Amino acid sequence: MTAKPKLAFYWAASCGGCEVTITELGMRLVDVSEQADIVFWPAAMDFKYDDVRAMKDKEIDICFFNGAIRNSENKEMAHLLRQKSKCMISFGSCSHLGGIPGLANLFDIESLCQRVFDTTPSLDDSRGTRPQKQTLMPEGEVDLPELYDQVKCLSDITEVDYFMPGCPPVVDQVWKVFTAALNGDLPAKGSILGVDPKNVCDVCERDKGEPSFRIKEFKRPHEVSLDQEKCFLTQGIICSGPATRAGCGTPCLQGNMPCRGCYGPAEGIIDQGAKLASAIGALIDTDDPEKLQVILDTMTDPAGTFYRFGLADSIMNKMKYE
Amino acid sequence: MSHSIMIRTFADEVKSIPGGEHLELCYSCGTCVSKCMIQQKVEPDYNPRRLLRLAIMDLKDEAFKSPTTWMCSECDLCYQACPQEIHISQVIAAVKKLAVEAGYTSPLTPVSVDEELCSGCGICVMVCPYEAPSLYEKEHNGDLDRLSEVDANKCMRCGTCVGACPLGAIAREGVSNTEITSQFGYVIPHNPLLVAFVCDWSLREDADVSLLESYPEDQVKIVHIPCTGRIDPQHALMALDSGINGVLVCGCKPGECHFKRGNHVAKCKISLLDAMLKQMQLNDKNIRLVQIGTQERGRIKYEVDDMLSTLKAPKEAIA
Amino acid sequence: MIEQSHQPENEELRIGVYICHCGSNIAGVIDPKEVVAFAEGLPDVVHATDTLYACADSGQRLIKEDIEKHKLNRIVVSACSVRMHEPTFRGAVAEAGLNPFLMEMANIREQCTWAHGHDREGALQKSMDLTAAAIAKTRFMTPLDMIDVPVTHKALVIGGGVAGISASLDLAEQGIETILVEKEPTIGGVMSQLNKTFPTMDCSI
Amino acid sequence: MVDAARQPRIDVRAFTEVEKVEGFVGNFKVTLREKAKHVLADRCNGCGDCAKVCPIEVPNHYELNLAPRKAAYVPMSQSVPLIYSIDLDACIHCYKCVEACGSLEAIDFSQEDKIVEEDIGAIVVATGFSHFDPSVMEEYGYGRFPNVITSMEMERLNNSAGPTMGNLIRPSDRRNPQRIAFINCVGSRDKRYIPSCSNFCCMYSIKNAVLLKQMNPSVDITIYYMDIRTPSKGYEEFYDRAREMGIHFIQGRPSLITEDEATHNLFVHSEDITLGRVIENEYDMVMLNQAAIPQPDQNHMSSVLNVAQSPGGWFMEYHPKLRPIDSPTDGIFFAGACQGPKDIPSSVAQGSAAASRASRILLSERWEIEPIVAVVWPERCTATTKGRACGLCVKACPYGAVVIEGDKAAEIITAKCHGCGGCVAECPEDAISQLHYTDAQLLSQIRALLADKPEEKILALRCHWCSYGGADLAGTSHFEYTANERGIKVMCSARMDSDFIYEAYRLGAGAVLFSGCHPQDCHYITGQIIGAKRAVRLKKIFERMEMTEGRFRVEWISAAEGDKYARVLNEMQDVLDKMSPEQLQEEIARLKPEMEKRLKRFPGVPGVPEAMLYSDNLVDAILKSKEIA
Repeated sequence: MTAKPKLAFYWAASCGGCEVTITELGMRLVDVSEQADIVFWPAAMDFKYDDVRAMKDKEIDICFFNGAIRNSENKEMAHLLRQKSKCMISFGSCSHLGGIPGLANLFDIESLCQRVFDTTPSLDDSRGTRPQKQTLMPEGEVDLPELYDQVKCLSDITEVDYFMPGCPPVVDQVWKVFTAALNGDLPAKGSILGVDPKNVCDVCERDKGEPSFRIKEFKRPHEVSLDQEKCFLTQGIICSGPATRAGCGTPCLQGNMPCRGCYGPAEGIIDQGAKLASAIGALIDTDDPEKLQVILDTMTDPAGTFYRFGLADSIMNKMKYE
Repeated sequence: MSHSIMIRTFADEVKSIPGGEHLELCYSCGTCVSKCMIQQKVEPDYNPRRLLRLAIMDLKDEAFKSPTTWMCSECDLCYQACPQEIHISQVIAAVKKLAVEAGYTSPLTPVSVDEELCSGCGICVMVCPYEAPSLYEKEHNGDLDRLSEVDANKCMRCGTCVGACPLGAIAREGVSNTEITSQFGYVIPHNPLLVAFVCDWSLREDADVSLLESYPEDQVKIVHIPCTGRIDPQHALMALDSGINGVLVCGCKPGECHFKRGNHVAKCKISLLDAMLKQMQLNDKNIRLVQIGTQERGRIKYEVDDMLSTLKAPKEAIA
Repeated sequence: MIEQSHQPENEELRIGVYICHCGSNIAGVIDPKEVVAFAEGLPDVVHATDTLYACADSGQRLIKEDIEKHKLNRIVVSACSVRMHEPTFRGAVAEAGLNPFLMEMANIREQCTWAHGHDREGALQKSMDLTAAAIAKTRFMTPLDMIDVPVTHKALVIGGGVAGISASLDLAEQGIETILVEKEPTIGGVMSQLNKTFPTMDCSI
Repeated sequence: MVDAARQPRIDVRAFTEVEKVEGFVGNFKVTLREKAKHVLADRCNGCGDCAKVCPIEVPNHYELNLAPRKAAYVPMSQSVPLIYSIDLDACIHCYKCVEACGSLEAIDFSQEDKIVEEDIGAIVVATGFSHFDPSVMEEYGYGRFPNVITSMEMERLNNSAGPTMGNLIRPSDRRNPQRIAFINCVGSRDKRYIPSCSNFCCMYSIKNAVLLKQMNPSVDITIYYMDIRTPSKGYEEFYDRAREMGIHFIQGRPSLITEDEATHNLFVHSEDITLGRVIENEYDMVMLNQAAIPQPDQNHMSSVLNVAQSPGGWFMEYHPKLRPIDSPTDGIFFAGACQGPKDIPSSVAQGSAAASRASRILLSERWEIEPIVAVVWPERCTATTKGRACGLCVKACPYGAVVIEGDKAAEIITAKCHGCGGCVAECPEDAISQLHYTDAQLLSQIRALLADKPEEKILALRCHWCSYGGADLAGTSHFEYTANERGIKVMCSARMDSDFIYEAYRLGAGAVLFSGCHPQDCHYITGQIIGAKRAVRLKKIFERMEMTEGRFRVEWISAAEGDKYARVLNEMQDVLDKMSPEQLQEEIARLKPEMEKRLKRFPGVPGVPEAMLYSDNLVDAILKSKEIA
């Protein structure tokens, strides 16, 4: 009997949602643990980094790495796990495209810190706190992870074998990938796993747009009573579905919320936000520059909307940081 | 009280279609012909005045076969200029409607839809100024697949749908995604300072076209597009990313778009892109949209020179 | 002061009715003979006929002869607008010795056949009704005399351009005192601003 | 010009405007405003010394602002009369002119406008025309491209008496242009601006082309045209001459002019229709042949003179073929372009024609006017019945032709009465009648018109001057409208008695139109206002009766608004079509007693009982006769 494959799970800069997805496998996790050994999973069990460091290179068969690279700890662990794993899977939107943390790249680090430590409404008053690299504890001076001025995707700093998008990746797709991985059925390296062909619109059941439909005003979902049957765009709600890869099973749409784009750009799209701007920009109804500005002003945060999950992976991001 | 008018002639038929009523007001002054750029740029036999004449003289077959019937893109520049206030494009549309009913088909090659890529998202249906695309359902592996199809008699080849299609499922010969991206950027060893996406209709004067073409390749690369509605902000970003310093999008002045609204589409897209670049604290001046009026002879050279002289790499401008 | 004149007591009304074809202008839409037949059935109409051109010499002569022949004392002409030919027909009946204000016109051209060219039946009905209304009016018409007023022998010409100067000269040369008013500081108008004028290419001033 | 000044019986009053015209044929009273020139006409000898010393220069409007003039000026050296003016808007009060004038003492800064009244027998209106401003046609760039000029600017630029002494230069660089394009029909024959043909421009541009070619045979001239219209004697031959001289003619209306920014040369884009090909030619200068338009103050003059305007704004003649010189008002005549664009020969001919029409009156001792005046039945006036005249007739009369002396019944001064009929309709006792438009006459007409299927009919009361003319124009233009209209004519909306309208509804009329002139066009000064007040009252009454909206309609339709007349009637037909026959009959029946109540006193009017009796018979005869026919 061959040894059971070894699995590792790690979370870098992320919310933990990806970890929850794995726990959502529920009883199926038992099947997993029968077929494989989970050797590292800090979110669920007590493992130390030193345990990983003690492993041989490539000892881990598959590492599921979620979260973006925000600080030196994320980066160090990414390199370490890469070294110890045969197969590295970039798991979830943050690791894949930067995700929500990636939106921090719209700002410089100082203004982010100001917001967090000085001007957040929940603060009574600012104490001018800033993250430090070293801090003095009773036990002595401790090194703290360094905050980077840029959020990166996992693939930006290390080689990644597979990508698995989603915020979080939906549980059925996770199970499919687990099964495939355990059965050794993974496709060619570099592939995107746990996804379906084409875009969200392809699987969306809603009534599509009519000829000559134009958007006169952008609205946010809470501002209107949304029609369950009609395409969100025709209701003036920005939906990222056209530029977003299918695979999620459309839980948002079924919950009567527009697609937010977490599965990343569909095949053939180079830059998700720019493509969305190209598709949705073509729907704006105006021939008057002033009116156009008024319509654009109804969109509070275009970059945050079109690049909600993909900013750190965008061309604009490259232009800014390279 | 309405009086039904007897339809005896082809001219009567045209006049009975809404928009065709004023056919016989035409006194053949030729304003429409010279206001329009189709004869000058594309088709020497294109002549709205003559089409109206063919209709008035009941020369039905010739009217149906005339390129004018099929090539009018309803930009309505001639309507604004017509001293008889004839809505010429609607008269032509009336002739075209009769031609289609009589089984004639457009000689133009429409945009094509790749069924393998199309997701049936309906964006093309919404953006087309001519209502050419529509969605239909087709059986595919036992499922009904929703797909877009294009009415060849309606498509005017502006490419607005090509620019908007998220999956690159729609192509128009000459300006498919690959045909555009192969002209500059990552694939080219030495990129120019400036890439200019130039709408073929925005430069009325031949003199201006030759002026633009006189720039050396290492300074300005011209990408010809049928309409600025075709542009894709992705391509602009790719250009900058690949080391080109500036992107100029050159289209027609508001109200003068050859394809009804492509210039507005371009304005919307570029405005959105500008807004995002600003949010990203990047210099939005390196992507510029200019909209040139029919009377603005020589402006393109001024705009290109101005841009060349002020070009800065986007990163230098980070605040 | 003018007195309200009255119809002579017990005057027998003898109305003559003329329906004009006006070539095809009227007859191209309605059949004037049908209106004639209709008019013949109305009270006090002693003579009704159609005529190709009522305003032509022959038409006027017909009316004048009929007045004599049928002893007509009211005339109705269904033809064109009063703005066109009322003076003509007033003149015609006056020449036949009838008071011109005993003639009434019905406008069945401008306000009927020309305006309802595609509704022949409607136009016919309207022609009949308009003719009947004119007949009805003549029943209560009385002879009237023109009012005589004095004349000031002085002309005013407004505008000192080429037309105004020409009018002023012609008036003055007939011995009429003429005031020529021009709002600009000089007369001459547009003409004086022109260089030579066509077709003789002579100087404009 | 000089002849006019020399002719002793012509009193030239330049710098003078007509303020008011009252009265009637043979007896007009005209108020003139002689504008202050600040120079005494009887002292100024035209020497021009004042202008020589005047330090102020302003653009000379007479030279199309291409040249300056002084604040002390005559517009041109050949001005008639040659009397200088001081332009106070420009004057800085340095009084150098006073000094220069010296002992002549012709300059008087205290001079003010003078109001003069004149008794006039007949009036010739020859107010001329103005020019279309081509700067609104952006496609030709006038006002933006310096070398695009108008035809009037061209006149001054090649005139030896003009600012360049006849040396034609182009404004951008003062060079002599070698290649010149003329564009015809700029603004004219253009539904967006002036739909009509301006009559003389074809010949006019040929004239200028010939002139320029004569001055400099090497100049290259192209005329862009749609049609060349040379209908008068000698004109076609002149056109031939121009072609032989080598002037180019291109049939094709230019759609666009562009300019080279550096050279200011112009590119004219047009189709050469004969070739069917788009052409683009370069020129040094382009002349736009502007459309002729009515004078800017034509509307004002139309109100002052009380004459109507045709579509397009020109003064409207009595009849385009038969009485082209007469205005609809007896004693007022039109000459020249104020009635429509005309060339010089036609204007001169019309001046003579107008003089001849006017002298018919002016050379007569007396003149006859129509006796359609008001007359009073003194026994019905409240002065007689109640001992005191109510005076409503006096208030209604725009001419002061109704007088009440002491306790005597109202009396009409016939010479002053214009016959609008306002007092007739306003008299609450029905004590006044109008000759030729008596209640009995109008009532019998109404009953005859509504004899057959009244519920389908639209009774249209129209005034003689405007709405009847509008209805005529609808017909002349073949604007088709419902044949259910039944028109009746009175002289003015002031005559449209409420009783006629009640009677029409009592008889079961489907709808009634109350239509007269626009207030400013009224032929009887304030007649329309009297009619309009009554119409508003009636409207309210019918509203209270809950009559279906649109069955009574009040519209002001001018003689030029044939399209409006047709539209209004068709809209009224739509109102009737929207009601079911039962609904309409029910409403007519419901309102009949209301109408009868209001018509209580009507049968007491002299003539009305007879008219009622007569028309009852007539209605029977009409129905029977229609059946047979």
